Amino acid sequence: MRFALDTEQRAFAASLHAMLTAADTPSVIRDWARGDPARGRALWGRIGAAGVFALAVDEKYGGAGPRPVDLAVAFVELGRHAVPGPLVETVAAAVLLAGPALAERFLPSIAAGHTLATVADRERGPEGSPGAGRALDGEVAGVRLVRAADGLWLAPGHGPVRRSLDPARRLTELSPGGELLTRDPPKDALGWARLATAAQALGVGLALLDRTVDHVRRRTQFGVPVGSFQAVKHRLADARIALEFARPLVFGAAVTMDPADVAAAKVTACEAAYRTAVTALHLHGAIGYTAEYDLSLWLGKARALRTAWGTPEECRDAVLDGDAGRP
Amino acid sequence: MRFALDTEQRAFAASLHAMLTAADTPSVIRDWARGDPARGRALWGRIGAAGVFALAVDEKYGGAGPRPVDLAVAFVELGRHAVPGPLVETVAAAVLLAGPALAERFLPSIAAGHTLATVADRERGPEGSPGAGRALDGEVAGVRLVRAADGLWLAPGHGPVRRSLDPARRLTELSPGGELLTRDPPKDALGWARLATAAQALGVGLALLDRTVDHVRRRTQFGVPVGSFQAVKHRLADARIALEFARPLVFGAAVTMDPADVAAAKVTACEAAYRTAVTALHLHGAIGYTAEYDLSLWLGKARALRTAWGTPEECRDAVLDGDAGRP
Amino acid sequence: MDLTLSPADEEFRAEARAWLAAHVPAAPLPSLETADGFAAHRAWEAELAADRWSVVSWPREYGGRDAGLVRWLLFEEEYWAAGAPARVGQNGVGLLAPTLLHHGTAEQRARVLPPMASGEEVWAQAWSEPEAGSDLASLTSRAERAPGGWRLTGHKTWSSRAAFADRAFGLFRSRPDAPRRHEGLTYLMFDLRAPGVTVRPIDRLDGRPAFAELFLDGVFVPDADVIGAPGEGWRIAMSTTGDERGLTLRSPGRYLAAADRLRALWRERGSPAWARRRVADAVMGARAYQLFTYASASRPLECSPPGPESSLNKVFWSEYDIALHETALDLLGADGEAADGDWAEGWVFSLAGPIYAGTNEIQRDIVAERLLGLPRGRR
Amino acid sequence: MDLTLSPADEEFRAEARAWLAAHVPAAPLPSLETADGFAAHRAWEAELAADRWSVVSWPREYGGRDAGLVRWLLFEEEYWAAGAPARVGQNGVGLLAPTLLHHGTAEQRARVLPPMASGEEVWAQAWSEPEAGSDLASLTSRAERAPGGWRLTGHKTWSSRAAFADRAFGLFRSRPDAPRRHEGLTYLMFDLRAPGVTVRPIDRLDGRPAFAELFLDGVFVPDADVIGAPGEGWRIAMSTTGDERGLTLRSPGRYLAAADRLRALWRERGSPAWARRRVADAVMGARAYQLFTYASASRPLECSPPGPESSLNKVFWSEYDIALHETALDLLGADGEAADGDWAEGWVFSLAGPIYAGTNEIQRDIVAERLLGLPRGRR
Repeated sequence: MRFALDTEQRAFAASLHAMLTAADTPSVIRDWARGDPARGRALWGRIGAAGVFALAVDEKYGGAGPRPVDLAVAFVELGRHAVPGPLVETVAAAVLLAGPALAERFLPSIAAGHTLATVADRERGPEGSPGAGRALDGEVAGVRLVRAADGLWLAPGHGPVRRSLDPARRLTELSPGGELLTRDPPKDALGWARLATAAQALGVGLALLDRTVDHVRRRTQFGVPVGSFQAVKHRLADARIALEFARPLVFGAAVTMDPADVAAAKVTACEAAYRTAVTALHLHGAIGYTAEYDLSLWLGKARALRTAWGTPEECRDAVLDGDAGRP
Repeated sequence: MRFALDTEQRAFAASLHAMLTAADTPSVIRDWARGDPARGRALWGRIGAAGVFALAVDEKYGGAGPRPVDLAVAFVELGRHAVPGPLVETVAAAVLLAGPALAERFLPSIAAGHTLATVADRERGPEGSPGAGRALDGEVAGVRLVRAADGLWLAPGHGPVRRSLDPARRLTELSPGGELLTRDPPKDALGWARLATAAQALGVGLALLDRTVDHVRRRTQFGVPVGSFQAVKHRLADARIALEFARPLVFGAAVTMDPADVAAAKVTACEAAYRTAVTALHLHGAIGYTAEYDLSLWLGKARALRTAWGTPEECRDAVLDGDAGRP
Repeated sequence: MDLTLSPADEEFRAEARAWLAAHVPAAPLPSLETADGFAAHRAWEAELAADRWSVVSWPREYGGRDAGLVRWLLFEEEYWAAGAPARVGQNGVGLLAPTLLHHGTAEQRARVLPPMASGEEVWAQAWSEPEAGSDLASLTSRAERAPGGWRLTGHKTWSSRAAFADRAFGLFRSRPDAPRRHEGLTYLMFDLRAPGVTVRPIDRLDGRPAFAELFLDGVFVPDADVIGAPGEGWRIAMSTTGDERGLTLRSPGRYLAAADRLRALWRERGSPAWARRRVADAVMGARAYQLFTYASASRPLECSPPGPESSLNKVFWSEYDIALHETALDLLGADGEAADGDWAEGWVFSLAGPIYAGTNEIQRDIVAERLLGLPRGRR
Repeated sequence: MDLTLSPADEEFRAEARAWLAAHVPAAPLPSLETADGFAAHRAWEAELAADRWSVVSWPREYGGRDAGLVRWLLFEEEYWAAGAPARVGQNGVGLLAPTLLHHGTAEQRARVLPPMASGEEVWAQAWSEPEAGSDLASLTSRAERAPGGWRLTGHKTWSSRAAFADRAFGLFRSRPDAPRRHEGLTYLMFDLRAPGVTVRPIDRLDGRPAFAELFLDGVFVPDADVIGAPGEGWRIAMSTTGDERGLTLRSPGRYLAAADRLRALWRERGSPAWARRRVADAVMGARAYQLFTYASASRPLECSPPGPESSLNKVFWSEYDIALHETALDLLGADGEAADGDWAEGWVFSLAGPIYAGTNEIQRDIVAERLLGLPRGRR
């Protein structure tokens, strides 16, 4: 029992943080949102080179995984910097493609960060959760998978694209048919996707909190910093508390990969991030409400992740079906 | 359209308030809770003499009603002073007994405040809502009614008594059998009971808020009044807002007597009173947590009224079934 | 206590309903925060005005129907229940017009109000500055005396509708040496296309230019466009912000209609039990707000001070609005993140509620201090 | 990141589980806030102590098992999962004992700890005074020098367990002329049956004497019962209240067991959909608290300052506890108002959580100032 990141994991987080800070992600995101993914793809390559996607790929298929804890470490940083693109979906694809025949064909390029992948999960949706059948960023992904009840398909193309409240996300219908890759793909892609989403949301929430604390320390009204008002302080304290109690759920889920743990991490981290977003927006005042101010890049993501890969209610169902933490 | 109390109604409220203030209700309640209802019965007589119960009795049976708005005015005051006893149940009994054969036998004494009545509502519970089949204060009531699916019964006695979180309330099983009064009692007793409960809860909430505002203005910590901390002020502001928006629902329900309006008033007023109770307890600190301090007499009542005559969920069901306020 | 409408009020309601049924566009107009949508909404205002439905509570001479508060409430209920478009002229109608009716000259009213009523002139507000948001008294934009009028210089921001509007109104510091910050301010109207005005649209979260920055460089305003006496701006504006927080900003009819739409969405989605409580709360909240407003409308004006009462009101509707839209997005499931739905735009709009017109923190301070009598503290 | 227990830890857990299965009373004991219940709980402590299960984390010489933090957490999980009784000695074990282990003399530890471990001596805390609740530094009860010791005079209140306990500990002002309020305080232990002590039990909301007022009139305390140096009381007490807010007060095992009971209640009641979200949140919250605590236990002590970390902790569990009990009462429907159930007593108990051991307002101030670095403001 040692429930803490080790030195190597902390160094991994720090190196990703440094790389992403240097990459000036806000301007990368704005390019991406405008439909110019060139810099985003370049950044993706560096993330791949840092070994992030390989963490979801089994060593026997040439990856460095499965290492869900390290993946969670990485996704907290990806969320903290609001990195655009189908990050979670690429992880899910790597898990879905981990079979003897498919791995060789797809995984090396995915693990290296050369190929962006996306997944439409039609097993859960659209009946279970409206809209869940769509894929993220289908028009930029090189591999477009459809997980349907009858197996895993390689979609031949994509259909209409909808904008998301997160300007960096495009919701894409995938074309039906295509190549049937396997009738029986691995079952645990949903768990990996939820874990990655939870970690990403935690990072988004932490960044929103940091930015807001910074803002209210500098912004003055009525002659004093806005951050000296008790009502403001307490709202931010509540955000911190929610994020600090989401964090162990995220890493605990990464350790156990128990579906109930993963679902609890997903709903709790996403809820904490969303609540922090609403607080951040409110405490920034009007400027937080503008698209040109960088805060907006995190706000929309907090909203979007909340329902990605399972709504809060779906996740709560998984929690109540399980028995996580019982000896 | 004039949605405001008239001069007479305001005078009625003021006179009840003056009478109840003079009655020193906290000590009456403590006697009542100890099993000594003598002063409570005397107060009941004065409330009856003031015409409160007659408001639920039709003029054709010797009452002054039906006057639900005036009844709501009265019950706000009864709640504000935490008057003990089966007040709501006596109103419900008056409505249930409003039939040609029964009225003459029961209603004069009930309307005058000479007889306390109680009702076990077995039509809804215990299946629909656990515990709903019990009667309040069955051991002091002179008329004990059971509203069952097959009609209205006069119970021959009462069974075991349970204590409530409100020290003034005793939850009584009524004995089965007895006299079948009618197979087909009036249907609207539930609406009257819910309206009276809502108004009573509003009064309880208003009293809790007043007492707490008074306390935090006087109590100092760290050299300043506790009521000058913004966190304290905002919690009390929220209590005020909740109560101020419950009030029009209560009087609106009294005007329309629409089941959806009545249910909305019940759940909103009770929720506002309960939230105010939790705030009041917290802001009083430890002293609010003691039985000897009078605040406790209102705190327990706020909790108890929340589930009396319909849980929040039952009331929300009634709201969603209705169409109140639609032209 | 009486919720019955007089036969004349019922007749008014029926007339409004019939007119709306015949005129409300079958398809929703494009968002009014776009150039096309702004034009379409302006045309709709003209259509309303042609039959005197754009400003029912105004005097007839300016295009209204002299309708009392109750009839205005009834009109709003009908308007939103009919699914009619958002009101592009709201800033002028809700904020400037009451100010002119109380503090303007007859000449100003006659000149400004009719084109406002018809949508010919759409007004933007110009209150905030980069360093003066909640703390409005700290604003620094100047009005300097010039022959026959004033010259405005400074930087206004968060000016709603200004990306496409025609004119604007706001406060300017005309006596920088006034002993207290809220003294020496003057209330003026100016043309957004006048020389010296630069309008920079600002995109809202969803990418739509819902407001703008205004850079003013010696913009000339004739004396005729000063409201009230120079230096009296603060007092005049405060009577307007009271209105802003209260009824004119958000009528109960909007929420009754929104709650109905939410309930319909919930049923469409199969009435999921997990959302039952939140949908019921939305229905009850709309009814509470409606009845609260009827109660306000039933009180003689002198019994309901606009300040603290409107603070209760503002906290209530702004939090209600967010909760309602969050419930709707949750009912949409994974579709909730799509930016192109009505509910999504409503959600974005709702998030601004606790910020503008005085943050909810300030409103709660007002409730605590002025209604509950708690000590002022340091804020 | 490793949540696997060592074989030795697993063995410890299994031993605890087996012992509890064999010893936990089949029927719940009466409430410990009654005379009968207090005696029954005291006897239970003796039974625990006989097999060294009452204070597993203490050194063996005082009756413990030298168990580390992880084993203590495992013991607590097993303890509450087994439905074992509440701990009547908690005030002493959780607050006084850590203080003695850090600041006491060997003589004090040897004299005080073994009878505390066995339940022979039950301790009450005596922190608060009528005018010193959250603002503990403002207390006025005095310790005056007397030959061979001190004489205590003053009025303490909200002393938990004091209605039936044997001894008490608290802070007293020994240098009234100290320049700052939190200087010149001394930490003392005293006998509740000593001459000069009057104990007046105070009934809690549910009518049970959960605490008492203490009137002290020249109560003699020998020097041997001063903890640390005279005048050092504040510093010593603050290290204790850090513990109070954190783990020693509320172990995750309690909430895991409570969440299980809540889920069972929910299922018993037919798994109503309206409560689904709240039950799931209780289950997730208990798991979060468990894992948060494992994370704390995995950090070297010097990396987790007890102050701000324990403030996060305290706000979390106190609000969690209320939400959990409110959900349970709501599941009970109209039965929720009955005072005689376990859930009702738990609800009453939970309501005190945000008040004692530093109100949640103070904890949030600490989180904001010390963890987020926000300005101190006026509070």
